[in-house]
Amino acid sequence: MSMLEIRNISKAYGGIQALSACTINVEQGKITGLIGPNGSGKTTLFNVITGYERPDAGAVNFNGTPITNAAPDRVFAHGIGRTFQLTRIFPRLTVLENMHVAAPRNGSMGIFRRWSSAHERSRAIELLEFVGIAHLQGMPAENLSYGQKKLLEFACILIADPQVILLDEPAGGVNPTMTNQLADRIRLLNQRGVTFLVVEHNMEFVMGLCDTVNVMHHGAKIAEGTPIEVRNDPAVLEAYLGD
Amino acid sequence: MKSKPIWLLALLAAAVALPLVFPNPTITTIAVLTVIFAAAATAWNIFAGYTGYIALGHAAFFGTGAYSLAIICQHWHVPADFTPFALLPLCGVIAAVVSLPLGLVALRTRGHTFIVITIAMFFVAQLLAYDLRGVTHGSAGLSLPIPLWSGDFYNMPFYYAGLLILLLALAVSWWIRNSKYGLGLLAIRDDEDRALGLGVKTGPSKLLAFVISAFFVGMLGALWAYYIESIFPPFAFDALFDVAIALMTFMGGIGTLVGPILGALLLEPAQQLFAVYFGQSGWYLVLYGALLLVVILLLPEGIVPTIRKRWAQWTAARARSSPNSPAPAPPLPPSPTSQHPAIAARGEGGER
Amino acid sequence: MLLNLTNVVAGYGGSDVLQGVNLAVEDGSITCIVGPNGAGKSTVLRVVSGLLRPRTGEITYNGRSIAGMNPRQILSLGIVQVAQNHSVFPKMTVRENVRLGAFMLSDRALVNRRLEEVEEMFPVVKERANDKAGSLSGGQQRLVEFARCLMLDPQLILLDEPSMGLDPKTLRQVFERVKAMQQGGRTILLVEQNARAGLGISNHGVVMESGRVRLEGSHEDVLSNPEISQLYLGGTISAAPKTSIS
Amino acid sequence: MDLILQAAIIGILTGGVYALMASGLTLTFGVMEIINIGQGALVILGAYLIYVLEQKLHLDLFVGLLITMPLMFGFGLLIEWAFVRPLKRDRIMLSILVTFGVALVIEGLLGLIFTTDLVRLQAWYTTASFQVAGFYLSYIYVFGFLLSVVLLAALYFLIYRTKFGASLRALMENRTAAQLIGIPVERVSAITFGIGVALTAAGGMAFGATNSFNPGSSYDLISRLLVIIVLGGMGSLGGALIASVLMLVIEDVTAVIWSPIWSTTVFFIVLVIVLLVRPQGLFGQVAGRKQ
Amino acid sequence: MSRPKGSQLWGALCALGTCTVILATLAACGTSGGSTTSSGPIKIGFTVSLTGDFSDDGKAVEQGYQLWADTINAHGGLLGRQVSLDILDDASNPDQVTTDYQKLITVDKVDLLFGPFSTLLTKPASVVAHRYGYALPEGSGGGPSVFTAGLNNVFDVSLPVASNLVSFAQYILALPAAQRPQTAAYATEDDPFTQPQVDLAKQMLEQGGVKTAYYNVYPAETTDFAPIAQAVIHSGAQVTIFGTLLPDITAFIQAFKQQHYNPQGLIATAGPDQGTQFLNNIGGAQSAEGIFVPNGWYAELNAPGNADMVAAYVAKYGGTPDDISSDVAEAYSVGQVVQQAVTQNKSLDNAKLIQTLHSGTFTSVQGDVKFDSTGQNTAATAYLFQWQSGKLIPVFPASAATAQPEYPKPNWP
Repeated sequence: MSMLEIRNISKAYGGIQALSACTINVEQGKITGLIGPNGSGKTTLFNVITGYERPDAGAVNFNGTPITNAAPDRVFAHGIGRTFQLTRIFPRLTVLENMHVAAPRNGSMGIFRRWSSAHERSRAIELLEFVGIAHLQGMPAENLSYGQKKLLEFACILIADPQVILLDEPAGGVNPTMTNQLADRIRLLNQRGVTFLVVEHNMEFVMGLCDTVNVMHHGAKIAEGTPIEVRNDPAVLEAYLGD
Repeated sequence: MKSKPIWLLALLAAAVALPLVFPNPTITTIAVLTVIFAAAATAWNIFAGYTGYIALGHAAFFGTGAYSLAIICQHWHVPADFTPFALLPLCGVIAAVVSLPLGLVALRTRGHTFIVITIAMFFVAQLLAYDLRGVTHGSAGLSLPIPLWSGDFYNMPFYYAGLLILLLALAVSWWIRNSKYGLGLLAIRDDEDRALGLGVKTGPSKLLAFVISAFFVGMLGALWAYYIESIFPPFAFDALFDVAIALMTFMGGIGTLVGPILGALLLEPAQQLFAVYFGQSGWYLVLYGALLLVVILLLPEGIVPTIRKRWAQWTAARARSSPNSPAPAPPLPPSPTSQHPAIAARGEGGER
Repeated sequence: MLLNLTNVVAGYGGSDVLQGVNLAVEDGSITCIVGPNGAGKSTVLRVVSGLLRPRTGEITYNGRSIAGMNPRQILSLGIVQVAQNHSVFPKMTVRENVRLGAFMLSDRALVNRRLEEVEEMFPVVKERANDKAGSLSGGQQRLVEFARCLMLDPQLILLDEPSMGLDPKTLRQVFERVKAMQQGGRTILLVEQNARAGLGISNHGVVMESGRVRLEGSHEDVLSNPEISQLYLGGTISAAPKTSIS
Repeated sequence: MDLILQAAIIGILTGGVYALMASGLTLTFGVMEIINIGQGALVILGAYLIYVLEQKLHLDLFVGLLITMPLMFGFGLLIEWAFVRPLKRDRIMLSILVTFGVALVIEGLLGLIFTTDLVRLQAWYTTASFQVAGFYLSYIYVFGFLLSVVLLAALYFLIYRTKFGASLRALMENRTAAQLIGIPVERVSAITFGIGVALTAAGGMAFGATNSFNPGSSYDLISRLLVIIVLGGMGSLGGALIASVLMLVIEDVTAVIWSPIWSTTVFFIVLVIVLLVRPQGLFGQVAGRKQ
Repeated sequence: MSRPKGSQLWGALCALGTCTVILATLAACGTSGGSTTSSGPIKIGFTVSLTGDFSDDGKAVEQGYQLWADTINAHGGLLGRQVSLDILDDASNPDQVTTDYQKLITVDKVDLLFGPFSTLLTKPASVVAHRYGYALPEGSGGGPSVFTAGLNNVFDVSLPVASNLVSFAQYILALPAAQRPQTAAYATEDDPFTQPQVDLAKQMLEQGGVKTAYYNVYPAETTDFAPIAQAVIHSGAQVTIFGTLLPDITAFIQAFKQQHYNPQGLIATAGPDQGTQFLNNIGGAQSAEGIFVPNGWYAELNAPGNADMVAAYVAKYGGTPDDISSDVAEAYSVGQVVQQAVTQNKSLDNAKLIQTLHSGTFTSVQGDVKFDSTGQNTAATAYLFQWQSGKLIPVFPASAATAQPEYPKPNWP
């Protein structure tokens, strides 16, 4: 059974059909790629999965539980983490504080808890080291460079130990070396059992990383398969890769 | 830094001792009004400063607290002694209860809409104070019991009650700032949707902060009502109260712990004294307005952040000039002591 | 040399992002700046276009110093910058957007003539003339931005990450237009994260790191430099099949 | 029924005057993202300027506008240069505070010069009226409304049909991009602010001819103007017009069919309902931050 | 925002302490000023609203007090000492009133206090004065709520507010049946000064058989009076009774003129008594013809000192006797009453003053003054005035009338 099932999701804005009966499965323990031309509905799909948008029709199931229309905080609590195309961090909080925002909140609303217990703190620093920006922990996050912000955003999600991570253009606007670092980290996490769904235009990145690739066009899935299969699919070449 | 607790106690003692050292009732009158505003600004900052939602309707809770005490005193025939002080928390609770539905409605919106909805709610509250004559006596206002304390002693209980509320608000503010809950509020201020996506329960969090600030402001309204002894709708529900606490908070440094208090300590006495000394000549408003303009233009970030920044620059400069200072931080990433957060990140606006 | 930067130091607030940049752009070339994030690539463009005033150093354009001029003065000399992502005016029509490119010109006839030329080069401008620019796809918007910048008939065009967020097919179309603009006699200085693609269409490559130029040369030189390739171009992208981009 | 119709007509006419005062506010917000709390005080200043011209030079009120509008335009440029341009961060809140300071100074100075006596602008048309369809319409309301229509039409033409307007709209949509194509951002901002203040001069004339005023009269005005631009959608001129008319009609009709006490309350309730359904106001742009 | 630290709390207290010191020093500078002596001028303190909501009436009150002080100083002073006035701005704000009266009493150490303008400010002032045993005589803060707090130190020398329109009601009911109006319309601002008057008049007229065609209270901050005027016109009432201040009655009159609505009688609680300012606002004397206003005072009133005051006013501020607002007389009366009580006591002692004020009978430019236990003047008469040929003339009761009332009111010009 798929870990994350997206069934027949449709979503329209005004007259524009952003998603039409889109169905995608994300298998546990795999890295699934999602590619498609600009405006094919990839980001909208992410928004639907993570509760930022309500679909007009269709369902999203996670580990067999329906999470359609669940609010973003509920989705996150279920174990689905996500990054954004244009990186979103909390600019006026320090790097370390950013990490603590996402730390799990057990039960109470945390009003009676300090935000940095020793254990949480060491966990946060460990993750910052994992992505390589631990030396910046005390700095306001707005001072980070674009790439560093991407890494922070990534680390931020990891603190909650999500089962699935949705990455929206992780390599966009990042230099190739950093892209490779990121790919390494993703692979490492994947080996530890984290499932990924990745939207990306950088084909090298997608081809090198993903186990399966879904291709979207005009809000619907037009192809699915291994990277090699997809690359040679004439429909994909026509819609996406050109030639 | 061993001496810190001593300093802390000394300053607290200074605040406590103020009316004993300067017993003149004019000074203590200004002091009473100042602590009330300092506490109100601190409470407002718990909501507006931490969540970034600018609410300009807290006068509604101030008025609710004031009217609550007046009505309670009338119905229960409360004697004119220390009993009304014991009723302050109850008035705060009433204001908090009133704030709950208002917050639920208003907090569905953001930004300017939120600002204006809170203003509109304030006006509705004021209009109700006029219109619900059965309870509020409309424009005739309500009287509170008048304690028969001597003039010299009179301000003391009010000052200490206000100071106590201020310390309480400050403690709550400090506690929230250091709690996981408070971190969630700050995350809401920076990027609410992202915070939601990271598991922060944004709705309840905002509402709780709103209610907490309303609770304190309600208590202060009740204290103020007992102090002034008579309340009328335009004064208990005063639009300038909202502007005043926002101004104090911004001037001191919004979102900081001490900024609101600092702003209140400067503005409220300044306003009172300007009216006393320049009122007769007609220059009071001009001078007060000019003072505002100068402070905002010179210290746009507020006093506390500016001082903090200057201090950091000064220590950094000292560190640099000392001979065996560590090598400057590597060029990339930008060094942690660098002071350009606002301009660099906001980009375009700042540079040319 | 059309554009020369000599020891340019610039930054925001208290820190210097550019720490002495030396750079030359040859007339009629496409020059591509690559390098890690935070190296100061975009800042170079901002300094040239006048959005940011250099602290020290010299910038000459056609032999004339332009350091410290404001964006309007620089624009009037024929240097146009196309900003990073989404800089169309979304609620205005495509034609209004393009016409605004000639804001500095007051000669109506000239503006109309230019508009025709630009429409010829970018058919989308004519086809979608009366649509709101915000309704166009990402790639089309990028083309409208190009069209808009051509209204001033610039000599030097500064492009900040033209590939950002574009799918491979659109990316290729956009880069084709960049090439075409160069063939039309213009000089192009672009900043690219997608280093291979960017260098692929360039004559000249510049590698920046930590606010300084680390290396420059023909695009083959840069691409083939093993150290550079390892450090900034991702080296051999581990076991990934090479794609046909560029 | 007659009564309601009359109240509605008066509402529409006075709404036009409010639209004039609010349009400057909404325009300034749209272009510069600042809220000019001083607009109320500027309205009163505009009214006093006309008052001076009428008293000293016996100028007709509308002719006086030819002098006060350029004057107020210049004053707007000055305020923008001195107090608004230096604000770099937290512009929305700081602009509220700065313009509040400006309003206090204006009120204080007006008090020093004119004392706090109530005055009212006088001309033959401020008391005369004409009969139409069975009831009387006063000239000043009609003239005020026409003035408002003419000025708003001129503003519309300026914004949508001229090159300056195009640059202004470009600035509203994307500041950096506007700068990059050579639009003199600061100059356009300053001129916009100046236009906003100049419109205020016209609004002040219409206000002063229909109400008695003194330097302290600005307080009730500004809250109403703010509410109007939020209801209409911040930055939308058409919205400001519709919202002004809507507000005055609702209030006036409520006042005659129920009670003046509840008229404002009813309007605020309508406002809150509208904003809950459309947080961006009637004609505002969606300002969501979701991706 | 920096990381949260314990030191922030320290910083908070540090700031608190520093500013407390600054505040204390600032205020302490002020304390050096005053002292009570038994020689030198007698200091009398009060506040006026020079800014804010009540600023339009503040000036007249100040003029009245000033004229009284000038007069008494010219006549050798009070108890043989000159009188000096200590005037503060209360910014129309109760917090400021509280601070100001504290300062007057404890810093400036004034000998006597006078009241501010408006019921809303008189109340907090009376509480402060009471705390220190000061009497608070006043002439412009007579709303009923001032006298319900149980204080013994506040005295209103003017006509009790609610009785203002009584004379008008009596006049209307005394009209011959053929002339007496059948219907009346009432509109009043929601204000403790105006509304009680209108309500009492309405009660009296209804008892006398005049039907109420329209009654409404409107909020104090109303700026758009046209619809209310429309509703009044629509009611077709024969007399109209307004609980207004100057701006509102001006707006109503404008609307009536424009709509050619001519009620037989029109009275407003305040506004038409403002002399030239009123005429300027409604567009000249012709428009004022026939408008009634109740008052406790008029320029020609045969009362002790009135002629002197009127002469002094014209000499000092110019204009004609008709320009004098009744606020001036109300303030002047306060001075007169206090003068009589103090002279009788031969002492500035406030406790004695309070006692004397409660027991004695006094005279003023407004007529006789005698206080009941709450401090309201029971001896005052309400006069009914009417604008006739550009002058405000007493027309009722007959004993004071200098002309016959014009009824019905002539049509608008």
